[in-house]
Amino acid sequence: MRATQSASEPADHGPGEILLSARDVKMHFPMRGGLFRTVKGHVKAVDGVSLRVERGETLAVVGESGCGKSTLARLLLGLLEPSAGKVFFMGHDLTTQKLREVREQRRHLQMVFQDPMSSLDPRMTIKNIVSEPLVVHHKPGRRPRNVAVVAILVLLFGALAFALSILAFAVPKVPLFFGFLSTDVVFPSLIGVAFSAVTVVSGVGLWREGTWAWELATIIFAMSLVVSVIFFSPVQIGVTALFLASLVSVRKQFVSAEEISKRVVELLEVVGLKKEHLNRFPHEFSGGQRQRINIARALALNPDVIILDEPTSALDVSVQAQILNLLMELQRNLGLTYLFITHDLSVVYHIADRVAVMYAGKIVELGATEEIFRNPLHPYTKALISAAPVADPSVKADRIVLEGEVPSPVHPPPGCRFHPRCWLAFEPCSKLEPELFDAGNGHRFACFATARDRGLWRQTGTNTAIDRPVPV
Amino acid sequence: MKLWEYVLRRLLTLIPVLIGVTLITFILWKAIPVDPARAYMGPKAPEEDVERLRVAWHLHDSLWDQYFWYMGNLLRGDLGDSFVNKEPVLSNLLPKIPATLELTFYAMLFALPVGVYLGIVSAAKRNQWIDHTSRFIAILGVAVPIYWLGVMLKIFVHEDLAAIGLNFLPLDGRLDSAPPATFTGFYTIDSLIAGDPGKFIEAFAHIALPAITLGFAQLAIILRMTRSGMLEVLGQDYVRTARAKGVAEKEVVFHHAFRNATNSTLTVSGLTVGAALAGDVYVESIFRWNGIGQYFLQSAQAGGFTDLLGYVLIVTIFYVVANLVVDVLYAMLDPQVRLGGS
Amino acid sequence: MLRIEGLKTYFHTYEGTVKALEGIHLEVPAGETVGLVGETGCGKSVTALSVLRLIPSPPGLIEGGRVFLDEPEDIWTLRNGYDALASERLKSQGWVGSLTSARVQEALRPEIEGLRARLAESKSGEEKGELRRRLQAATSEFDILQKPEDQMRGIRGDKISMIFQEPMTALNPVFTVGEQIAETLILHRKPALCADVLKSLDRQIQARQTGTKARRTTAARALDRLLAGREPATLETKERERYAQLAALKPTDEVCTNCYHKAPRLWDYCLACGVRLAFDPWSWFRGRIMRMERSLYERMLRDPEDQLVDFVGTIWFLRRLVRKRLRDEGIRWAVDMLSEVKISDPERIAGQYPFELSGGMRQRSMIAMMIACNPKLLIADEPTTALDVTVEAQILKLMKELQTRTKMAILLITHDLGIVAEVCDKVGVMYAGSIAEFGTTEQVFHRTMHPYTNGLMESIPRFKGSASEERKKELYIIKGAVPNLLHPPPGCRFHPRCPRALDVCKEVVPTLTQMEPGHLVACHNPVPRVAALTPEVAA
Amino acid sequence: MATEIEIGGTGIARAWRKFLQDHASRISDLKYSLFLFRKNRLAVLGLALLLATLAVALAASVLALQHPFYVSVGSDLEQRWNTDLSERLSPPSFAHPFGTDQFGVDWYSKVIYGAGTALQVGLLVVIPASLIGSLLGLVAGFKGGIIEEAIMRITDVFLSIPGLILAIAITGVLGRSIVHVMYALIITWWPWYARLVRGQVLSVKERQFVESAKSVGASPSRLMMRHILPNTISPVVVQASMDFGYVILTAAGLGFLGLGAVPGTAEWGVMIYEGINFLFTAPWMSTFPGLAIVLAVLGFNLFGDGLRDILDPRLRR
Repeated sequence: MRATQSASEPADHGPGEILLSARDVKMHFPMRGGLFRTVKGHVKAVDGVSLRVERGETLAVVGESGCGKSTLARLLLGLLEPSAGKVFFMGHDLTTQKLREVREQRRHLQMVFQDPMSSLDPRMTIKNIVSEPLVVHHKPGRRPRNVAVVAILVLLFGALAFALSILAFAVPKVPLFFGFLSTDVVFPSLIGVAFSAVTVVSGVGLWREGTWAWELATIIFAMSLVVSVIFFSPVQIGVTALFLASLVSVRKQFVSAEEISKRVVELLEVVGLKKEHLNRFPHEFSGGQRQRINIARALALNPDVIILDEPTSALDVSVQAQILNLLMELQRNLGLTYLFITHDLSVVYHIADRVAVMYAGKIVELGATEEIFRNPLHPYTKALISAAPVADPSVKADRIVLEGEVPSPVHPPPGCRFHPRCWLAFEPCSKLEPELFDAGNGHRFACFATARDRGLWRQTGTNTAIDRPVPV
Repeated sequence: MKLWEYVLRRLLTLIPVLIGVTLITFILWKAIPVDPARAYMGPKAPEEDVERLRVAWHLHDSLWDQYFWYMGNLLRGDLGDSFVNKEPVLSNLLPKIPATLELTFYAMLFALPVGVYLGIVSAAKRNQWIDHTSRFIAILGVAVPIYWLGVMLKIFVHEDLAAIGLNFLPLDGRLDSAPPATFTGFYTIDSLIAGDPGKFIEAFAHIALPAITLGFAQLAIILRMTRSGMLEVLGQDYVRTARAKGVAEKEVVFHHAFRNATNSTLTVSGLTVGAALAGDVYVESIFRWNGIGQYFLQSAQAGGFTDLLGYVLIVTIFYVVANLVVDVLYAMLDPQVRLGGS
Repeated sequence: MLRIEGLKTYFHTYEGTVKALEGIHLEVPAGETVGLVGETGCGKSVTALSVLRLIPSPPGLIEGGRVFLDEPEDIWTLRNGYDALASERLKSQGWVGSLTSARVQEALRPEIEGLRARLAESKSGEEKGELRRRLQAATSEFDILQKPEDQMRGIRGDKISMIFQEPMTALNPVFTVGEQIAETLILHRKPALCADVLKSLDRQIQARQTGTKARRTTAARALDRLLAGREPATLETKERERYAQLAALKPTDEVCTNCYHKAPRLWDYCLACGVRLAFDPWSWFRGRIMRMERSLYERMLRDPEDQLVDFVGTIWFLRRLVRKRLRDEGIRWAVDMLSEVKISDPERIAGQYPFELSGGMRQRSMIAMMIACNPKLLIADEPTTALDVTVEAQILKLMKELQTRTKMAILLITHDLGIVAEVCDKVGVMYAGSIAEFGTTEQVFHRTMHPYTNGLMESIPRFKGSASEERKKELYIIKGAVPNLLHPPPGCRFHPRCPRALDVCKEVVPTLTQMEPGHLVACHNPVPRVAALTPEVAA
Repeated sequence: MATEIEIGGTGIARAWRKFLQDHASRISDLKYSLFLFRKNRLAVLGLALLLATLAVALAASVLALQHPFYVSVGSDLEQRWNTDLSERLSPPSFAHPFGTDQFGVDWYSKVIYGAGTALQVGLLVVIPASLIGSLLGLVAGFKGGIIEEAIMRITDVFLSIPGLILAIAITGVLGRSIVHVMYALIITWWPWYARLVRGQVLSVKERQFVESAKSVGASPSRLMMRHILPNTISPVVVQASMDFGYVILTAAGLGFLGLGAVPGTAEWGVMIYEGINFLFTAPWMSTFPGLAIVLAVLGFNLFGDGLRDILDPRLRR
């Protein structure tokens, strides 16, 4: 196994290797308002979350809208910089390292987004979309020599053209060729400046091996070849032809090589799509098929952990079943680890090994799925489970219907955030923030009332200081 | 509480913009190809008088000092002397402002109600004749240049009406007879105050043609924007809810939908003020209407640099203030902004 | 209460005609909740919009079928007879497809003339009643699809009302919640509102006679004046009683100086002592205005479509005379409606704009708006899909309570089978524009007979009732995808995806046949869950 | 690879067929766009008018009856037409379809050559203005922070002066010549593009496929070039094609005010101006150049509208 377990994390259960973990992560978005854009307050989207994901398991994060589960996903993925706390992936701390470093680490951690409609670029074919991760992480060691040479050549040509057109501004007025307009050479030189600026940009791009740069450079030199043929200046024709030849010679380096498109076809077959879908555009696919393309893209760099942000909530029941089956099958064959974010309890029960219930930016209950569904300890989890409608009329559950709405993340209620809506709330709940009490074999919950009933927490005289849990 | 904060922030962003405008006029002042002092004094004037003028205008100081001197004058309201008649530019402009305002007012009076009404009805009654005609007017309004429209109106109105003997519609100037006692500077209103209906009819006849010419371009813009605003609103869910409540179609369109579309209509009427100021130059030169537009044109043709730049400043301030007023109205009408939306 | 027969709606677009609804049969009895379930694109929302005739007319068109609203039982039985006769005649003329009122009336023209003639000469009241009932049955009087637009407008919001899915955009952002609810009331309950307005006007005019004047002061200032520095204990009995009243109020509340009771915010006279509160010199002039208003409201009460009132309403500044008091009264009723849907502090909410409320609160005010005239039928198009689970439970509980109290029928449209199981009494499963299966929740969930419903039931991950070893297993999948309604597959539209498809399924469109009392299935080869009874063809 | 064997045939044919297969969906996309365009009758009319103006401008020497010659005055070249006083102010006839002016110059040929001038002005204003504006808008939208604030403030300043007033001021200061008109129009037109592109970049940056590309590890420059740029081009193209018409209209306007070309040149604005003092005796002098402007501007405008409907992904489905 590549990563050793960093000593600082207490491994409190199971020998399973910790792949992804967060320690007391906080994310407070500054809210700017008022006259001078002063910071008025903070949206405490995620407020102190500790989480561990082991290899091969599916951890589900459940919560209602506004509880911060999507923000947590982006934090774990390293897309967002946490305000406090640390995120470890395979032992490496994602928060402190440089962006380039982190991007290298992150290839084994991918994400599937919620809305299949807007998570695919409408202007790109499926082949480019799925192959993008491969192309981006395609850097073999050193930059090959011929690419470097071509890049420098293009750069020089661009700089030369730029200098020439700046000079041209000073040239006195000369009658313009195609009309009676006697105009100074402002306009051709203006266009010349723009042309050379774009060439310089593509030169730099080539140096940094951006495939877009290669395409841009080819387009520019093709255009200039056409222009030079029209105005028949042999010198210009020769130069552009030379450049085009050198660019084509470097083609292998940039344009998706043979094995990349082979890999893409492979990936499409794995997620159940066919080869002829390769060159289609996203708007020609149904919601379910698009989500399969998302999954194919996530599998491109054969990651170890995939974070799924509500992958099936935008889909119909029958399509949702297909995607869930696909995910379970992939987990079995490729040994993937999932962090599954959703608000639908029946999906959680069906697919998750462990469940973390989130409320207003904090984890209120954590444990094995069976344990949580059979014997929920936190009142919010109880309410959530009882409120969720079940597709079986004979099961007449006695519904616990909560009053009020999810609290605002800007001014969360003091102490335990659920106390305004909780029917078990008693005196310390509105003063102290409960920590995650351990109820045995990994089942943890953050509620004073339940802890008190199970003898894990005694109310001291002063009611303010929290007494260490009495060893059971 | 939220409203005045919104207004204050809008005012604050205005200051850098105005300073920027003065920068542009200053750059234009420096970009004059000929030597301004010589142009002002005329070719025959002796060299030392011209030199004294150059010193008076701080032409030899560093750029920064010139700019601060220029700003100093501006803040004191002195836009410099006009190259044409050597009097302060401001004193040339002020008496002419009411003429242009009157013209713009009547143009707006013609364009706004017609544009808004056609916009609403054509959005409500899609693909019926009213929709096609208003779309045709909108396209014509954009494609037909104001100056050409003015000329054509002059030709046809004069030609046809003369044919049927109705050519009483005057084609030039604001008034043939002596202007009434100036109280507001608006001939139409002054004549009413002076209680002289004959004069009012004459003044109104004079202003009819120019106002329609100027108004037509604005009408097209307002119609197009109201129509697109209405179409967007009519697609919203709450319009369907209103219908589900049993509200009559006319009530849904005019009460529910238009109330939301007023926001986009307001912002566009701010825009049309700009179009009016611009169109005004054409209309005044065609109908020989001596407002500030014609003054600006003559100074541009005759090379009156200071009055040229002075006019730009005044018009920009007027345009910016108009847009600010429109924004504040927009904020007041839209409860989301008034009561503290983000 | 609501009976849909053979409803057919097509959308004529550039690419061709989308056959959205292909003959819908549905019954929603009073006091019951009927669920309409189906995946995206099966046409469940189109059904709701067709019933209310809110389909946008350029692309969409209701081709056929009838929708009966509030049709008494005896008329229904009579109509069955006539319908059979009419469809037989139409078949003889080679017409196939669902009956529409126009075609029925045409086919039964001789009978209808005969009835009208006999009705004209008949004398005795009882015989007249019988003939009139037979006439209503023949001309399918209660079919709302044939009603002219203004009559239909009278029904929308009054007899049938509808709530929508997106609470965020379903309320008009520029009007307060109170105004929007008041609008429904003004539209449909104008006479009752006018009566109230007249009552309050009379009280005000009568209060003017008494001439006693009083002013509004805040409770705090009244308290200071009452105590005038003395100790509360030392007050006489009468003053102590007043002191108790004042102390109970919030310091900022307004009080009527005459009787020290809380002065109402919206009315300009004190409820308790009827004394006019606002003191202004124009009192004579206001008196005249009030009398004029009173006469206007009088006319409005007698005839809501009164010409004079409409004319006054059109003049811009006079409009206040006819509208303002009505709107205030409407808002007062709206506040009562808001409290009925269990919104705390309804008076404040009535004055707020939709964007200031949370999702759940908005959906409640939407419900308040739509049940203001206690409709006979409430159509709910995915009311809780955009809400969180806990808030969803609150809304569903509220709808259940409202139904038990007002006996209204609810047509609940959703894609979530869980909600249907919890809330609905009967269920209709829709697929590609037609009803696949209809029955009580018990029958459809436990004795599922249509292959599509069966497939749906098995492809849902469950947790409450199911045993633990079910977890992590392969879910059942209905192969293929929802058909494109531009060129739907021939015969039964599910046959390309149906594991039990037979040859007959490819040609013949299955009709709803009754497998067991109340349980209808549209399938040639249903899952054999119950001894097949004699298949009567549903009308 | 399976696809290789399937295609077979000679090298070039094989490459061509592979190219077709790779881009099959792009081609079908194109066909669908043409189908959409053909259905929009107004857009087809616009395209026809546009092509007509272009043809007239290019084939001016063939179509026109009289031809100008050029005389260099000072540093500029000026256009001269040979006059024929006997034909002075003759109404539209077979010999002179649009009549003649006070010097007897055939007005029809002048309008024909006017088309060439108008298109040149349009081309030499729209291309630089859109290039500069889009570049600045791109940088502002993508970089954000101080740079965006600075660029946007400058754009606000330019946009707070009504376009025509600024143009008149510039031409007034620099002196009358059609080249100065072009400078003035470029200066007044680039801010519109800056604001449009910046808004577009900001809205595309918020979309989820940019975030998912970032999560895959795409570098900022790749995000810019591969995802954001392709999605911002289509509104700019639509705006440019409509602005072509407005530029022609405004340039002619400046000519009409006597700030553009020298009287006597074949420029529509100046021709309308010359027609004013013979308004009632020779009305045709002002009518025909105006009509030409209307047709040209209408063409560009309708074509632009048609283009917007095709390029806007929402409207396609």
